[in-house]
Amino acid sequence: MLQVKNISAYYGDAQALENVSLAVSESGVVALLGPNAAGKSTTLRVISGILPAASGSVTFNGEDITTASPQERVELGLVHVPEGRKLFGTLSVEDNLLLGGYCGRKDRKTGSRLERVYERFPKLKERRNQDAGLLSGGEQQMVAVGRGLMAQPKVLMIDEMSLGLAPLIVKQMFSLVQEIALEGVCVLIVEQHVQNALAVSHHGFIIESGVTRVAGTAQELMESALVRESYLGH
Amino acid sequence: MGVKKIAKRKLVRLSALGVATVVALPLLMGCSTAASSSSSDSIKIGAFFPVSGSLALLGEESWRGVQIATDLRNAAGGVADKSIEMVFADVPDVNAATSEARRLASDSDINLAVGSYSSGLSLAASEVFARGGSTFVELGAVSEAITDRDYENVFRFNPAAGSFTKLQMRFITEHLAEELGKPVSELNVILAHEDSAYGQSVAENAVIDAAEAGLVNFSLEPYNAKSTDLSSTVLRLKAKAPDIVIAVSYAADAILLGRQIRDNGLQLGAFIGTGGGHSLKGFHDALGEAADGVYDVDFTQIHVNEEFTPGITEFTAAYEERYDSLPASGHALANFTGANLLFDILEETNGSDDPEEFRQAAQNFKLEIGTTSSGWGFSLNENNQNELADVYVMQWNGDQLETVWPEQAAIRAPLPATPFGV
Amino acid sequence: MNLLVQTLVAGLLLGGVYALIAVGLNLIFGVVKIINFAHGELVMIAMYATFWMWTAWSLSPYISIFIITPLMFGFGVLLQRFILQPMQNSSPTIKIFVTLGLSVLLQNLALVLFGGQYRSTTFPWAEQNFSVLGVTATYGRITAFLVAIALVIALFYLMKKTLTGKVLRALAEDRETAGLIGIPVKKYYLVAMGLGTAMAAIAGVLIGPFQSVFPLAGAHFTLLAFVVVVLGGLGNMAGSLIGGLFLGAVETLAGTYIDPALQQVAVFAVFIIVLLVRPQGIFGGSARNAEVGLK
Amino acid sequence: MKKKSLIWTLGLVAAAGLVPVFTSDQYILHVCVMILIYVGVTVAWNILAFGGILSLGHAAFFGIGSYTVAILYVKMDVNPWLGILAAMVTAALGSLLLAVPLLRLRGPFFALATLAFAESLRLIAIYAVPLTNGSVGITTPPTQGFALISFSSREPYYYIVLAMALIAIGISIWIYYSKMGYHLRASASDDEAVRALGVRTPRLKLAALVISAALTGAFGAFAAMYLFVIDPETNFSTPLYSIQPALNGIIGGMGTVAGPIVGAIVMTPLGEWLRTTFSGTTQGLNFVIYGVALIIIVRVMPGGIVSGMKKLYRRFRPENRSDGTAPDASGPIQPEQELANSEGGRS
Repeated sequence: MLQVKNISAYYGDAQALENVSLAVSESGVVALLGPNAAGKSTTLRVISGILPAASGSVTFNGEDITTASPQERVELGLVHVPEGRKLFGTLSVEDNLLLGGYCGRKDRKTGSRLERVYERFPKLKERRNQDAGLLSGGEQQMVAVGRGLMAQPKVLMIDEMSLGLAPLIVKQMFSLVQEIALEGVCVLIVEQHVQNALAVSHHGFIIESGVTRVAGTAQELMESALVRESYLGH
Repeated sequence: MGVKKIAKRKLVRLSALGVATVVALPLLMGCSTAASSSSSDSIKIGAFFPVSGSLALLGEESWRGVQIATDLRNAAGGVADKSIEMVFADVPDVNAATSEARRLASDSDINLAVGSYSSGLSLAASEVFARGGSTFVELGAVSEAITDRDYENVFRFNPAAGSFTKLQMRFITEHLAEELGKPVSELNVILAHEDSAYGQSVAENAVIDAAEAGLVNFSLEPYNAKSTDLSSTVLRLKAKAPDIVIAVSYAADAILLGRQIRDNGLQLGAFIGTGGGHSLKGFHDALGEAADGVYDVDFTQIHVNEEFTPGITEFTAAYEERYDSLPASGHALANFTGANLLFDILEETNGSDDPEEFRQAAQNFKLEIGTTSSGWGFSLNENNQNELADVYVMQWNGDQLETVWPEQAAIRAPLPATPFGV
Repeated sequence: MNLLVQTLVAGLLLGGVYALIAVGLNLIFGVVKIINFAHGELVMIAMYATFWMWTAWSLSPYISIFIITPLMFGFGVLLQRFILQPMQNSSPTIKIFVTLGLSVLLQNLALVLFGGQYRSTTFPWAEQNFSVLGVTATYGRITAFLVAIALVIALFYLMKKTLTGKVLRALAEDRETAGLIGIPVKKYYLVAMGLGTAMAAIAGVLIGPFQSVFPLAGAHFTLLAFVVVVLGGLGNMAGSLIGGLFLGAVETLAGTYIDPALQQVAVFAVFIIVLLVRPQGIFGGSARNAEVGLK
Repeated sequence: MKKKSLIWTLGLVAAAGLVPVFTSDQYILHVCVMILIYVGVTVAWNILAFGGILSLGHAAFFGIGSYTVAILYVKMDVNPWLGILAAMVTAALGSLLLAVPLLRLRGPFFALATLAFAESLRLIAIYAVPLTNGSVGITTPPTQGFALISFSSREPYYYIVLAMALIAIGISIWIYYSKMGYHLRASASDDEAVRALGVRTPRLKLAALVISAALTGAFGAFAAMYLFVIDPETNFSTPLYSIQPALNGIIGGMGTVAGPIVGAIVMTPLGEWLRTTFSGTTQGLNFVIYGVALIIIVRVMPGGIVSGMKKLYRRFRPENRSDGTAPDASGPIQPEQELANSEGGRS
């Protein structure tokens, strides 16, 4: 469904990605793993189009979208939930969600989509009129994911979902991700917490220093020597 | 640290290139200025006026007066069989004035220059000419400082700021006091002025002249020249309840002040403008009938006793033909008159613009009052200021600014009126 | 006492217009993140348009406003599309100098086209006086004030209640994320610039009947509008309204009770003090101020 | 190599020193003097730009400098050479009034504060008539002599301002390569990171402000002696001494050493040429062209002439690689971008 081939990218003069490749299928959870500053978030930025690829290609459903605008990608169903949630803090929870549904607003089903998000996160319905910036970290992450869901994603990329959240909430979020995946959405999660991530994933990729090192099923990764040594071994 | 060294080297090379440009530039510019031709059958005169920037409006008017005088004189055979060539320089600000003065002064054919409408520009441009030993003749700026610097080659043919305030005080003591039925010592007079060089230098003179005239109840009310709202000034005036307000304003603030006096219902016995904005047609256009009755002391305007101002009809016709409208203010006429005086003096030197000869001729040149197109006479005092140049009192009536005082220049008597319709 | 009331009334009437100009600037500054040094020139263009429509066709300012405003909206869109948008990713400094260039260009274009004359729209109705309890004001100023207040409130609701407004607020806060979730950022920049320009234009038309127009007529408003925006808080429309009224009052009060020559100094002093004491503005900004360089 | 570039520089400085030998045209020398005044002010302005700080208020320091020397000389009979030194002190003291805004405000907000500061000083100079003569201004007496910095010809002025400009450039280069300059430049791209390393950036910025103001004040003082007439509209002029130096800096290359020099050398004669060429035609046309040129120059070379040339240079190097990959690519020339742009969320 989504294929990333040999991309490289720069921030100014600094190279952030050297050679990253990955592919995800129709549904399921895929984990993108790697140490700090390995280029995981940068990879997502390239996939969602806010950072142009210096070389390589991104294809979605067989269509080359390497140079497409972020907006076009969202319309295709490629949705990015950024690191740090990036909510519009002075807008209400509901407004944040509504803006997430901006691309699909013309089919006039925004209302029912909003209801579905509220069903999934009843807490958000209670807080719909509050400024998003005033919510707790977990609630904010719910709004961020909900905002992503409002765009009817086919591939939902969530960056560092569990960062700074309490363990209990992290657990909830991971099971949430699995639920979403069961509804026919492919969820690509970027995580530093390798064990948790692999526990819910089908596939995984490991990036180091801007290069894809390992790719395989979650099972294969768990068993690979590299992962055992570098990420699980301690 | 190798990188740093390379960077440093490149940098040095770049700055070297910069310095090279400084060196090459004079050579390039030298080529362009060397091209100017010289000819013996014309007299080249520098002309500095601001025709862009914030002084553009009346700067342009002033320059028009000089141009008309030049063209008319050339059509009549020039000066001492030589044609006059005005070398124009736009001087929107003081830096430009200094710069352009240098440029023209470095042309060996230019030993004489005129200007400049604005006092600041005049001070700057005339310094350059005077310090270089050439002649500068001011035709429009009023600041006393221009001729107070003891430069023997800086002249002013038009009236200075003191003439404005002296006439205003005379008008108040000799005419308005009686009309308002109050002794001079009881008249409450306020001078509201904008705070540019023009307003401040007039205010300075006014304080002295008011004291001399016995106006004990005289005060100043300065405001910022670029204000877009004069509510405060008008409210302060209202609180002081003056009999007479004298205003020194540029264009926009003159209109604003008038409108806000009207809107606030400030009743005045008389309102006297001091040239600038109060002479402009736009002032009357903006205020309509409310402007009727407003007095204005300024350079000669076209509605004046024509017997007193020989040549004014010729000027007005030429202006109308050329610009398809009547002069916007008295500046064109003042500069026209000044330029003609200059040409007459050059006639005396037989067309020589040698500073020494010019000074001699100018100091010996005398004309009676009422013999020039502005009604001025000509006689220089020890500061090279034309003592016989004067201003007159005018009054708005309909859309005309009619000269009303003193009698020799007047076309009618001053009429009592309620300024700004209140 | 009467003097104080008169002064305050004059200040508030003036402040209404400042608010309107500032609200437009706030949109441009807050959403498009451009320090628009040509903002006053947009006011000036509308003042000229008002003058010419009145002089040439006897169109009252209160009719021509319906022609001038959409035209200026279009002008703002064109400016954004062809001059500012290509600069969107440049540093703020570069953008400042492009708008400064634009301001020089527009001022002098007006000088080339219309000369330095001071022109006044003399619309008799606007010059009539309205007087209550010894406090007077002209219909023109009162109208300008009321329309300004109404428009600022309307804009406030637009920003709060409509999808367009929400998108604009989201953009003001974080344009990268807005783009990321599929909002066509460039399109809304055009809208913001158009709206901002239209607000400046409406202000220009409204002050037409009592303010003379000349090429530098707008220059004065630019810095004032920035002061209002900073006072009221970036992205805060209600703040701009109150900031505008406050500044108008400060200006006239300082003029009446200190010295008219120091009016502007008082305004700038208030500006610098507010920047120091509450950099987020008296009423706080709704946008993340850090994005335009505020800590 | 180093020796070679040193010889080059010395050669060109010597050549600049010989300009009056090549031409005695007073106008050309005058333009050269004006160029060097602008080189000085722009270089001074640029010292703040090392730290990514944009000032639009250098007219304040210029004006303080001008008035200091003029008031001391004309009203108190203090020798103008001493006056120039005093001007540096007063300008530096004046700049301290901006210390708090400098440390609390960033990017455009500091720029606006400086603009308002300079405008306020202009209005106060108009208002304080007893001290400044108000709008009428102060005119220096025509008495000539080296001790009084007053000459009938341009040559001595030229040498004085050349020496001053070289000193300013020297100080600027010294700062750029000193530890202070290094930290300043680093703080331009990431102030917090630099502070995290234990560098006290507020102190550095303050030092940059004070040095910048003092140098600007010196050139303001020289300009006062050179132009004879000192008035608020000119010596506190926002377009002439706040905007123009910043513009020179931007066009040459903000925050680089050579940039402001190149900028001032290119822009001063350009303005001069436009005015002389178009004066007497349609009024205002020269500024229309200037405005258009400004927009085009800034758009075509957003990093300034110097970086444009560097890019060109880089293009012809074998190890080049494609550039401008990120939309928010921040070259070394626009260090303040990260802080001030909405895309700088990563810091």
